Amino acid sequence: MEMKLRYFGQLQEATGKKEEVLTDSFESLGNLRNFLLKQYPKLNHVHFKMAQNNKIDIDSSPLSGNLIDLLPPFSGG
Amino acid sequence: MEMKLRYFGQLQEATGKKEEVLTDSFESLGNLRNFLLKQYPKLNHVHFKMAQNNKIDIDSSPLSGNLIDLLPPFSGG
Amino acid sequence: MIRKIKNIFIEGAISPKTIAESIGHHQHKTKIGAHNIFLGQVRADQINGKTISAIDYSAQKEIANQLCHEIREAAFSKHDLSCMHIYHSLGTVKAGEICFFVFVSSSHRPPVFESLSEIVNDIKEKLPIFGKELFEDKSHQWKVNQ
Amino acid sequence: MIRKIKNIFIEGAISPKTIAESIGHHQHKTKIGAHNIFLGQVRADQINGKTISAIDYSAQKEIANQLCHEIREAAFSKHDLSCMHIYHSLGTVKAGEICFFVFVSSSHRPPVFESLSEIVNDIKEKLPIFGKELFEDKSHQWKVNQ
Repeated sequence: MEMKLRYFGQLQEATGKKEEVLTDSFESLGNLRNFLLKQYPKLNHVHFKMAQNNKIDIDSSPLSGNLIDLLPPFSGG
Repeated sequence: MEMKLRYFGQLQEATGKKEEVLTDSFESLGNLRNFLLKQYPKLNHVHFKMAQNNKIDIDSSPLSGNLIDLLPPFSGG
Repeated sequence: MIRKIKNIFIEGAISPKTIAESIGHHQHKTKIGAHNIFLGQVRADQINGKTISAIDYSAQKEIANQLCHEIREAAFSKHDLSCMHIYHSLGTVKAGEICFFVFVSSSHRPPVFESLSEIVNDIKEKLPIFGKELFEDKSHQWKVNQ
Repeated sequence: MIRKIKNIFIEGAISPKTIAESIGHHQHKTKIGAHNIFLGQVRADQINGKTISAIDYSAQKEIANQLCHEIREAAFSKHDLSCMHIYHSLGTVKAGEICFFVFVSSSHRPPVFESLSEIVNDIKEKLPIFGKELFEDKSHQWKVNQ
């Protein structure tokens, strides 16, 4: 399965990327998180939430989306 | 002593006057109030505060001002 | 800091343009992070089949401005505010138009939220301002604040 | 009533003129008696001797608009509001300019005072919006909400 990952805010600096397409498969969002933390060690310094298919989701959820967003702390307003 | 009385809002309708000058003297604001309630019976239908020399004052205060304002219920905003 | 007693009264309705200008004047005050604005608008209430078309406001201006000054000073003492602007209409304000404008600013949110309702409520309760509600048929009644 | 999901995002700063137009649009809504407006303004904070000159905002817009819709619907259910307008900037907003605009209206005061701070706080807390604080020397840091 292909999925597009998008990095928001300071996560673009931590990964050096705005987005990328992965073909690996992961059971859960948490598994994907662990993979990315190894791939991009700088991600360990920022808390981030994950969303799949435009919904913020918890790490224990099965990874079923093909659009995954990594969201650093919110600072609107 | 001369004093100017000013009637605000609906008190202008109750008295038929915007202002008038009295030369009688009264010991307290309360005494003046009682005089006016007799003079203008319609004033009995409206609660009003009194001010002397641009300060809202209580009925037991000695009447010392030469500008007396009669203020019906406030309804700003 | 001793502040002068300001005149809060404006003849007629307070226009959206006046409000915009007031907001715009704060662009050079770059320590401000939060503004909170209250606007009172004249309602076309229906009473016994008649509709209010306007309110004609009058006031004992000297007392109102003095008491408003005291409310303003108390709010500045109690809350960490950068600035405060208060205006109230005199004369005729039509239904749908704005008659009351209170504007507070601070570096952060909490002071503006905490102070604004207090100031608005105090002004409505304490200032000798009188609203004559005019019906479309030229009859009237005197406004009562709840 | 089912309301559509609205796009809250505006490119660049929110001008006082935009705010005035939004206020003016309520003149025909003559059941409204009270408006309450929150404005967020970019502060020129000083950090280690450097001054913030602007904030560059980005967002996950789909999620932000969906969550804002939920905040809006919850506020309409909980409070007796006539209308609600919410806008947030994207892109660069200079210090002193307005980046966030929340506007609630009701017949009477209590619902606007009770709802506005809840809505503002919810939006700041829940919406995936990201502020990049730009210093005058072109360096930057990422905004942190308290």
